[in-house]
Amino acid sequence: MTIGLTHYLVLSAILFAVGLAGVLRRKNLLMLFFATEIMLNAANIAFAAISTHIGDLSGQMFALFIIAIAASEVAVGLGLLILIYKKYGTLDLDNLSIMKG
Amino acid sequence: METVAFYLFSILITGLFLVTAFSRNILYAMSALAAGMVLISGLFFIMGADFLGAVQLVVYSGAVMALYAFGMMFFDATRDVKEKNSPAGIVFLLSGISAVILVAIFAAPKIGENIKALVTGTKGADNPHVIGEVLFTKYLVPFEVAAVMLLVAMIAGIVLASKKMDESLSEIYIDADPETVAKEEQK
Amino acid sequence: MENLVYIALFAPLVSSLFAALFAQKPKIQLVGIVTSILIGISLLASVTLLLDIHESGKAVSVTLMDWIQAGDMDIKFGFTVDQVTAVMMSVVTLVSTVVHVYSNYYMESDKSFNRFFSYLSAFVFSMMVLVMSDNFLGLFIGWEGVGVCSWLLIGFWYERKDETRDVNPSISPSWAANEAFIMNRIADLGMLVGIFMIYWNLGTVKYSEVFAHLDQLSHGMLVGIGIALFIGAMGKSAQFPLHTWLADAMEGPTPVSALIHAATMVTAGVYLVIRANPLYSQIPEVGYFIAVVGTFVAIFAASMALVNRDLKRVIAYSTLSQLGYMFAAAGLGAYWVALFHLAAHAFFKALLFIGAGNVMHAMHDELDMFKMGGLKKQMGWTFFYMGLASLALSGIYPLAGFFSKDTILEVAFNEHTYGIWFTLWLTAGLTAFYSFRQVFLVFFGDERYHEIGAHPHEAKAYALWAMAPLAILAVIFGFYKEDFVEFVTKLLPAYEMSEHTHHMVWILTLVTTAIALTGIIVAFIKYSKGLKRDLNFEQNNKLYKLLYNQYYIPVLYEKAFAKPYKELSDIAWQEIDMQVVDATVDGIAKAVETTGDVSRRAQNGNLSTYLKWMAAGLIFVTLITVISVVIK
Amino acid sequence: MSNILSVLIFFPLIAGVFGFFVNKNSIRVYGIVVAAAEFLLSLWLWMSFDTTDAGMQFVEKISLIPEFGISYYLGVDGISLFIVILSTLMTLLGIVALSIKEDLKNMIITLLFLEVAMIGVFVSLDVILFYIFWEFSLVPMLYIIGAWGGPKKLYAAIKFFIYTFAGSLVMLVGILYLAYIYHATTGVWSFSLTDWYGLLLPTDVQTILFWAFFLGFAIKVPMFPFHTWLPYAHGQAPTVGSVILAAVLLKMGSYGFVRFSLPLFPDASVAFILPIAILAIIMIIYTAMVAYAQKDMKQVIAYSSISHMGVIILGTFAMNVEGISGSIFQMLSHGIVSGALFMLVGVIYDRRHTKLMSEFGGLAKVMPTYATIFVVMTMASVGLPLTIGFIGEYLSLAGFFKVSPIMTILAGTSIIVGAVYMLSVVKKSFFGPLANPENEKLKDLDSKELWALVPLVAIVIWLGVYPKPVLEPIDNSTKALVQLMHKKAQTDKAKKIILVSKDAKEAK
Repeated sequence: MTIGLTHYLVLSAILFAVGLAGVLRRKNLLMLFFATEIMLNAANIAFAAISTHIGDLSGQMFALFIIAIAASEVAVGLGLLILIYKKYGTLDLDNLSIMKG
Repeated sequence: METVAFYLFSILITGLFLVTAFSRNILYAMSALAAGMVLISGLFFIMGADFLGAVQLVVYSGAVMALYAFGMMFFDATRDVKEKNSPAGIVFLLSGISAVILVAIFAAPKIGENIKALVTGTKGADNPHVIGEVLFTKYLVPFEVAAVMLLVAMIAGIVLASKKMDESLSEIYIDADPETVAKEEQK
Repeated sequence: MENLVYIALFAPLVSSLFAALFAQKPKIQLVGIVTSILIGISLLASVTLLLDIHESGKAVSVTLMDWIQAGDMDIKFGFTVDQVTAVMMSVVTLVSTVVHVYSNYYMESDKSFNRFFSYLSAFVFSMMVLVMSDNFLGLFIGWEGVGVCSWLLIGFWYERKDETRDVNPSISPSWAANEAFIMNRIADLGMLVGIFMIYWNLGTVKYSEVFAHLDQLSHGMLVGIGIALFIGAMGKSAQFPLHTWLADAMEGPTPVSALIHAATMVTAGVYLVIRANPLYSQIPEVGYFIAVVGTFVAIFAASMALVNRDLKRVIAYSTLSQLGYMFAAAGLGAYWVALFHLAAHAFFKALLFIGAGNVMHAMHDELDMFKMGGLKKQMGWTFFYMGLASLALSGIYPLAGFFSKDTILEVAFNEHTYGIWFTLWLTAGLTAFYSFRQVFLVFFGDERYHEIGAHPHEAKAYALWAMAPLAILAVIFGFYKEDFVEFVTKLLPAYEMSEHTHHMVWILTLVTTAIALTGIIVAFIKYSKGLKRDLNFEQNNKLYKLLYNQYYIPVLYEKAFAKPYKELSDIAWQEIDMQVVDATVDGIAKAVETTGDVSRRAQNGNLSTYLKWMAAGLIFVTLITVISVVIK
Repeated sequence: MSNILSVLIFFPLIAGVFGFFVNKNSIRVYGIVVAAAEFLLSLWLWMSFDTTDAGMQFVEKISLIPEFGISYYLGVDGISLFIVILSTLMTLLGIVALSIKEDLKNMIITLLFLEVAMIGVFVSLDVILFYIFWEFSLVPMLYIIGAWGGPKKLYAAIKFFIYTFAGSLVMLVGILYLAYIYHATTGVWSFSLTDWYGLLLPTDVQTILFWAFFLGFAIKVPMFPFHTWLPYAHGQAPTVGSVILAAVLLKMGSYGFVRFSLPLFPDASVAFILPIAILAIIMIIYTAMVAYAQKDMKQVIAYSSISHMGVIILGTFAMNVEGISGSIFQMLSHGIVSGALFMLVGVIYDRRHTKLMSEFGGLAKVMPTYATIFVVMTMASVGLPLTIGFIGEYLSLAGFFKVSPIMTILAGTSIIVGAVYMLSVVKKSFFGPLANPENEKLKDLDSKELWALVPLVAIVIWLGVYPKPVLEPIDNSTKALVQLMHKKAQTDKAKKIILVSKDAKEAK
C-alpha cells in the first residue's frame, strides 16, 4: 500500500481535530496559542500534500504564507499576552470576561 | 520505506501534539510542539516539498518556538497550569465529530480523484528553484505583502512587549484590578 | 320670480349671519328687529310666490350652482317652488316671523339674545332649503341643517347642569340636545340609504327625474326605498320608536318649541312622505304601515299627555299625536289632507306654544301645571289665545282643526280601515280632554301659584299682537279648505271620498264632535273648579305611573342602549384595545426583547464558550455541505 | 416653471438647512415665511394645473441609476395635487400655531424636513424615490414625538417608528419583487410607477403583492388591528405633531392604496374587498366606541381619526368613481378637520395643561369663540351637509353601496356613532355649569390661534358648499384610474365590480 494523498489528508484532519480539541479544552491563552499552531500545521500538511499530488506549487505557496502569518501572529500575539498578563495577572480565559454582554 | 516513515512520523506527530494539547505543564507542551513541528518538516521532505520543509524547520521550529520560549520568560512557566477545564464531554464530542467529518470528507473517494491542478507542469523540477520562480513571479505581490506584514508584526511585537511594564501608554490600568496593581507596585 | 325664490331662501341666511356678527355681544335690540324684518321679507316673498303659482299654476325652478359631481353623480343646488313647496314655505315663514317677533319679548332679558336670533334664523334657512330643494340630497342638507339648529336651540341654555330623571325628566338642555341629534342621526342613516338606493337604481336624485322613472324599478326596490325614506321621516317627525327626543326637546326656549318642535321641523317627515307621493302611492302596503305607525303614535302620545303635569310636555305629546294623524292620512294616500292638517296644526300649535311661553314668563319658568291655576284674571289674552288653540286642536267647529282632523277620520273610514278610524276617533276624545285639562289647570280654579311666590302678568302688547295672525288663521283656515284642495291637487293626487262615505259624513262629523265635546266636558268637570289631587292614585295606580313615566321608554332606552353602549365602549377600550390588540403588539415586541435578552447570555465574555459555539457552527456548516453533496 | 415639483421638494429642504444659521429669536418668523412661501408655491401649482387633464402633470424625470431603472421621477395628478396642498397648508398653520417655547428652532427645522418628506411621498412616481420619502417621513416625526412629547414620549415615538417601519419593510420586499417581475417580463429594470401600471400580473402574484403592500399601507392608515400605535403617538405628540400626523401622514397610507394597490393589482383588490370592508367596518364602529370611552379629549380625536379612515378605506375599495373620488376628498376633509380639532385640543392644553374632559365643563361660557370653532369642526367631523366632512363621507358610502348595501348600512352607522362621541365631547367639555374654578379665568383664542384656525373654518365651509374646484380634478383622475383598472382587470368578477363611469365610457 503506497502512501497517497488520502493518507496525508486524513492525518491532517486528525491533527486538526487534535488542535481543535486543544483550543476548546484549554483555558490558558498560551496553550490556546499552541493549539492554534497545531491547527495551522495540520492545514499546512494538507496544502503541501495536495500541492505535491497535483503538481501545482500554489499549495506550497499558501503553506509558506501560512507560516509567515503564524510567525507574525506569534509575534503580535505574544506581545498582547504579555500585556494581558501584566494587567490581569492571569492568562486564564475564565477570568478574562470583561466583554460579557 | 516511505510507508514506514509516514506512519512513524504520523504516529509521533499525533502523539506529540496530543501532549501539547493536553499537558498541564507549559514547558512540556512547548517542547512537544517543537518536536512535532520538526517531524512535520520530515513529512514535507517525504512529500518532496524540500523548501517548505526547510522553512518549517527554520521558521517554525526555530524562530517561532524561540519566540515562545522567550515569551514564556514573562510568565511563570515552571508552575503547572491550573485550569478549570470545561466538561470534557462537549470538547471531545465537538472535536471528535469534526474529526470524523473531516476524515470522512478527505477519505471519500471523490476528493482524491477529482482534484485538478490549476497550474501544472512544475513537477519534477528542482523544488527550491521552482518555488523561487513562482514566488517572485506569480506570487510576488502576496510575498511583498507578507514581508510588510512580518515587518509590522515585528514592530508590533516590540512595541507591545517593550513597554515599561508598570506604566502604560494606554489606559490599561484604569480599570485594572486594584490588587493586581498593588502587586505590581510592590514588585 | 326667480329672484323671489332667492329672496325667500336667503333672507333668513342673511338674517342669521347678521345676528351671528353680534353673537358674543350683550343684547342688541336691533338684532331682534332686523332678523324679524328679514324673516318677514322671506314671508312676503313666499306668499307672493304662493299667489303667483296659484295664478299661473306653474312651478318655478332655479338652479343655483353645482354641488357634488363625481363619477356619474351630478348634484346641483336646485330649488323648485311648486304648490306643495309654496304652501310649506308660507307656513314656515309665517310661523317663523311670528316666532321671531315674539322672541323679542320672550328672550328680552336673556344675555344670549343675539345668539338666539342667529340660531333661529339659521333654522329658518335650513327649513327653507329642506322644503325648496328639488332633489333628495338638497332635502338632506336641510334635513341635517334643521337637526343642527335644533341641537343648538334645544341646548341653548347649555350651562344648566345634568339632573336626575326624577328632578328633570329631560336631564339637561345639553343632554336633550344630544339625544335629539343622535336619534335623528339614526333615522338619517335610513334616509341616506334610501338616497343611495335611488341613486344607484335611477342614476339621479332629482325629484322630477326620480318620480318620472319609478316604473323602471321592481316592486321590492320601491318598497325598500319607501321604507328607508320613511325611517328618515320617523326620526325627524319623532315617530315611535324614535319619539323620546321630542318631549325632551322642550328644554329649549319656548319660541323654539313653537317653531321647531311643533310647527315646522317635526313636520318635515310628513312633508317628505307627501313629496314622495308618487313613490308611496305605488306601494300601498308601506303606506298602510305608515298609517298604522301614525295611528299608534297618535293614541300613544295622547295617552301620555293625559297625566303629565308639565305644561310644555303636554303640548309636545299633543304635537306627537297630531303628527301621527298626519302620517295616518299620508299613509292612506290622502296626501293633501295630510298637508292641510300640517298647515292647520302649525298655526294652532304654534299659538298654543307661544301662549305657554307667556304663561311660563308669568310663572317665572315654572312648568308644573299643578302649581298654576286661576291665571285667567291676570292673563286674559293669553287665555283667549290658548283656549282658541285648544278648541282648534280638539277639532271643534268652526276652527281649523275641525276641518282637517275630520277629514282625516273620514279618510280612515273611507279606506275601510275601521281600526285606524276608531283609534283616531278615540284619540280625538283624548286630545280634547288633555287640551282642556291644561287650559283649566292653568287658567281656572284656585290660584295655586301663590305657593311658589309668582306674580303673574300679561305679556307685552306687541307679543300679543304677534300672536294674532296665528289665531286668525287657526280660526279661518278651515274655510279655505276648498281653495286649498283645488290648489294643491294640481300637484298631489286628488283624494275622492266614495259615495258611501259622502252619505256618512254628517254622522262621522257628529260622532267626532261628540267625543271631542265629551272630552272637554270631562276636563271641565274634573279641573275647572280647582285641583283635587288624589295622591294615592298618583302613587299607586300602575296605569297612571306607566303613563306618567312615558311607558318607561326613556328609562328602557337608557338601560337597553345608552348604558350597554357605554359599557361596551369601555370594554372595547380597556379590555379589547388595551388588553388584546395593543397587548399583542407589545407582546411581539416583548418576545423580540426576551429573545435578545436570552441570547445575550451566550455573550458571556468567555472566549472558551465562543470557541465552542464556533466549533459547533463549523460542524453544522460542514454537515450541511456534506449532506447536500450526498443528497445530490 | 416646469420643475415646480422639485422646487416644492427642495425649497423647504434648503430652507431647513439654512434654518440652522438663523437667529433663535427670528426663527419663528423665518419658519412662517418659508412655510408660507411653500404654500403659495403649492397654490401656484394648483393654479397652473390643467384640471381637464386626468394624467400626470409637471412631470420631471432624471435617470439616477439607469442599470436598475431608478430615476428621479416626479409628477402630480388630481389625486395627489390636493394632498400636496394640504401638506403645505397644514405645515404652515402648524408653524403659525406653534406654542412650544423650548427648542423652537429645532422644531421648525424638523417641520420643514417633514414637509419635504410629505411632499416627496405624494409627488414621487418612481417607487424607490417614493419609498425613500416614505421612510424619511418617519424620522422627523420620531423627533417631534420623542423630543417634544408628553411623559411617555419615548415609548410612543419608538412604537410609532418601529411599527410603521416594520410594515414598510414588508412593502419594500413587495416593491423589489414587483420590480423583479417587471424585469423578468420586459427584460429591463424599471421602478417607474407609470411603467408598472402597464404590467399585467397573474392573479396569484397579485395576491401576494397586494398583501405585501397592504401591510405597509394598513399600518400607516392605520387599519384595525394595526392601529394601536396611533393613540400613543397622538397622546404623547405635541400639538403640531398630532396635527400633521393626523392631517397628512395618515393619508400616506390611504394614498398608497389608491396609487399602488388599486391600479397595480386590480384583480386582487376586487377579490379582497370583503375582508378589507370588514376591517373597515370594524374600524368605523369599534374605534368609534373606543373613542366614546375615552376620558382624554385628544384620545377621542385620535380614535375618531381611525374611525374616519375606515370610511376612506371603504370608499377606496368601492371600485367605482364615486367611492374613490369620495375617499380622496374625505382624505382632504379629514386632514383639515382632524388637524383643526387637534389644534383646538392643543389650545386648551396650553392653557390648562390637561386634556381630561372631567377637568372641563362649561367652557363655552368663558371661551365662546373657541367653543364656536370647536362646534363647527365637530359638525364637520360628524359629516354635516354643507361642511367639508359630508361630501367625502357621502360619496364614499354611496360608492360602496353599489358593492354591498348591507355593509354600507353597517358602515353608515359612522354618522351615528360619530355623533355620539363627538357630541359627548362637546357636552362634557363645553356645556354644563362651569364647575371647575380653574377654568373661570381662561382666555379665549388669541390672534395667533385665530390665524391658524379661521382659515380652516373657511375651508371647511367653502369646500362643503362648493367642492367643485377640488372635486373636479380628483374626479377626472379617478375616472382615468378606474378606467385603467377596468382595462387591466382579468377576472370576470373584477370586470363586473370595477365600474367605469358613463361619460368616460362614452368618451371612449
